[in-house]
Amino acid sequence: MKEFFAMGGYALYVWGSFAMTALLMIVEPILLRRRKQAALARIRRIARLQQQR
Amino acid sequence: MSSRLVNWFKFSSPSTFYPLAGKIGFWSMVVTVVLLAVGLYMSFFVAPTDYKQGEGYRIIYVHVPAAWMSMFLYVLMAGWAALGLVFNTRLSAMMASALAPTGASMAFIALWTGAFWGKPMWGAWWVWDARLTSELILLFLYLGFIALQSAIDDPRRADRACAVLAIVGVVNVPIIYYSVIWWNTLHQGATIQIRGESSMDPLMLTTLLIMTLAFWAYCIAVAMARVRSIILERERETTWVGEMVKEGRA
Amino acid sequence: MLEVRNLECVRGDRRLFRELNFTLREGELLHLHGHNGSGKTTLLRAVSGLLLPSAGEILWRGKDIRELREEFSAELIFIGHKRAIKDDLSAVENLRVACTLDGVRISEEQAWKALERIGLYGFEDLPSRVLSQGQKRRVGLARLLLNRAPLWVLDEPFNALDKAAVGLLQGVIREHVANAGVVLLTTHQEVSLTQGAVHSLQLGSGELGHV
Amino acid sequence: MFEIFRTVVMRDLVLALRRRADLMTVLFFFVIVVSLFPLAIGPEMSTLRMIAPGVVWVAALLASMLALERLFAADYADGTLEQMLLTPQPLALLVLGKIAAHWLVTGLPLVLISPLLGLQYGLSGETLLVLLFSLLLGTPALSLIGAIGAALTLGLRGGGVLVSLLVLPLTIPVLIFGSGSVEATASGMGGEGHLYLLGAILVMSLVLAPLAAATALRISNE
Repeated sequence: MKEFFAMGGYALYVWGSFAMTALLMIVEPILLRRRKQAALARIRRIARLQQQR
Repeated sequence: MSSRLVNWFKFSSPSTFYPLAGKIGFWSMVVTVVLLAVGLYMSFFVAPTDYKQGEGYRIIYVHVPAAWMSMFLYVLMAGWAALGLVFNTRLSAMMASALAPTGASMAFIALWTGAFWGKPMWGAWWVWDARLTSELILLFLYLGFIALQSAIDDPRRADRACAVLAIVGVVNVPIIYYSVIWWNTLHQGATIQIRGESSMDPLMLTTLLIMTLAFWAYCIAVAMARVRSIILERERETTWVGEMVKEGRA
Repeated sequence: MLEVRNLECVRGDRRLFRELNFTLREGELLHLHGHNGSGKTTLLRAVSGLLLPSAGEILWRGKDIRELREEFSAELIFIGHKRAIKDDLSAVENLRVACTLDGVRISEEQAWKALERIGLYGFEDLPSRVLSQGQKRRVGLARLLLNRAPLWVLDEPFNALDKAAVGLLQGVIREHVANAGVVLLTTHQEVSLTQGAVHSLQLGSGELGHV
Repeated sequence: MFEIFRTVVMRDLVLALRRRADLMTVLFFFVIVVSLFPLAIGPEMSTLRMIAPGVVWVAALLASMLALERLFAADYADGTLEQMLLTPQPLALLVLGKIAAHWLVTGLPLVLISPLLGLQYGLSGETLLVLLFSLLLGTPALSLIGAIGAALTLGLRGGGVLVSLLVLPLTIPVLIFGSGSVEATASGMGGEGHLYLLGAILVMSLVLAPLAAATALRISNE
């Protein structure tokens, strides 16, 4: 198992590349989810405002 | 672009497209997860070791798909932008601005993995190789698009201004690419061949294709999610959005 | 003959007006009313082709102005809020450049005569930056005397003008409408005509609905 | 048609010449930037001669980016640009006229002074000539491509920096072939190939850039 992670001596480079890709592919959806929640919150606030008027 | 598709998008309004984007987004995310799992497994366990570059070559399974996607997304973005400009449809313009950040992240991944690949192979983190340099310039074009998009407050003007920029950009991409290659061959003699795709082992090639399809599905999923957020932001005052949120269908 | 069919304009994400219809024939003037922010200027800019409406059509002599493009511009004069003159050029130079671009060939003394008629005698060849706001406005309006375009779209034309200039401009507008001109304007002043009909349109009376 | 073009060019030239001081700023910027490098890198003629084409070209690029601000901003502010949009003339022709005047005022001076700066870097004879000629072909292309960026960012806050961010990536081929031609001549390989390609880019920009800039102007003036 250990030599698998060694990647024939290129561990830093292979895992560095895959890690950055993984990082971006996780962070982007999370940011999108947060952006959607913010949009929904704003819409609900508008709805509440319109009810009061 | 078959005329049916063009008409379809021309007439479909954000409200009819919103739920559809949700479905496409969901299923493409499922496809992404499946393909990524298979692709990663193949990248590490199935694809043979490269006789010259040893295990280090496996970086291509992320580098090449990201580079292809960054180029493809830019052309797609310019296509949507042109469509939005010609037909004056808001939805196409929203699609264009939904693709930009993902394209930029793909370009960044391509550059990052390119650098991580260059270090062991050529001994330097950054090599002025023609392809990497063009990728860097493509990232600049993406950043220019995003900067212009955020600099203009009025959404309509932002969409149409960015459309012009994207079209001018896509006309320039091939010119930039070939001028960089000309510049590169002039100063360095023959460029160092990163890899010859065609002469690759069929197993490597299939792994690469699976990873590319996984990246492709990922980009669709993310783009759909972002276009839904953009629709929510742009149409927040409309009645259909209000009802949808009230009924929890958003 | 200007025709507007169910026009809709959106500014930012506020819809200013919807389903707007009116027709203006030769020898008619449309006086646009509405409080600030009701979309008066937006309507004028849409009619003159500066702004793309989000829905509806604008027809000039039966054809959509977006198809006519340059032909429509040749028959239109738009006077907006800004003075549209260069401070470093003299009144005569400004007028000559404007007329040449409008495709109207005028001689030097025709320009001087127009400037004199609009009340700028003696100021014709001074750099415009030394002129007062009212005088700068008159340089912009001098084009109306020289250009034969039938359609005039004027956005608050009487702003910064003194009583004499207002009277003069009223006369010029009356004269234009009298010989089969079409005028669309917004102003807080009263507009009276000797010949032809004055229509008025109240904007912003409808619901100030959002998109 | 040509009379309209001439009117726009003459108008802008007269306007520019009445504010002579403004012209000098772009020229001085170019000269100062080029003169900075020897101070930073050291006076050895051999290194200076090697970096000369790149330095002069990058300085010319930055100077023309700097100058783009004045292309439409003044007319946009006082409403004359709006009137240009409403003239019965094709807008692309008027834009071409404005770009031509802008180049004559800001681009041409750079071209004329570049041999002088070349001497400062120890360039000689034919290389100086190619430097001048490459700038003669390159700076109009920079103005043309830059005009699109200027039109897109009209009236935006922070427009100056934004223009450069949008336009610089698009001007990279001009930079590559421009400085490349001088370098090739200096190293004896002959820069004709570069100059032909630079000319091709110029012709393409001459045809396409005014159209794109005109579209961008209509969008910015809504």
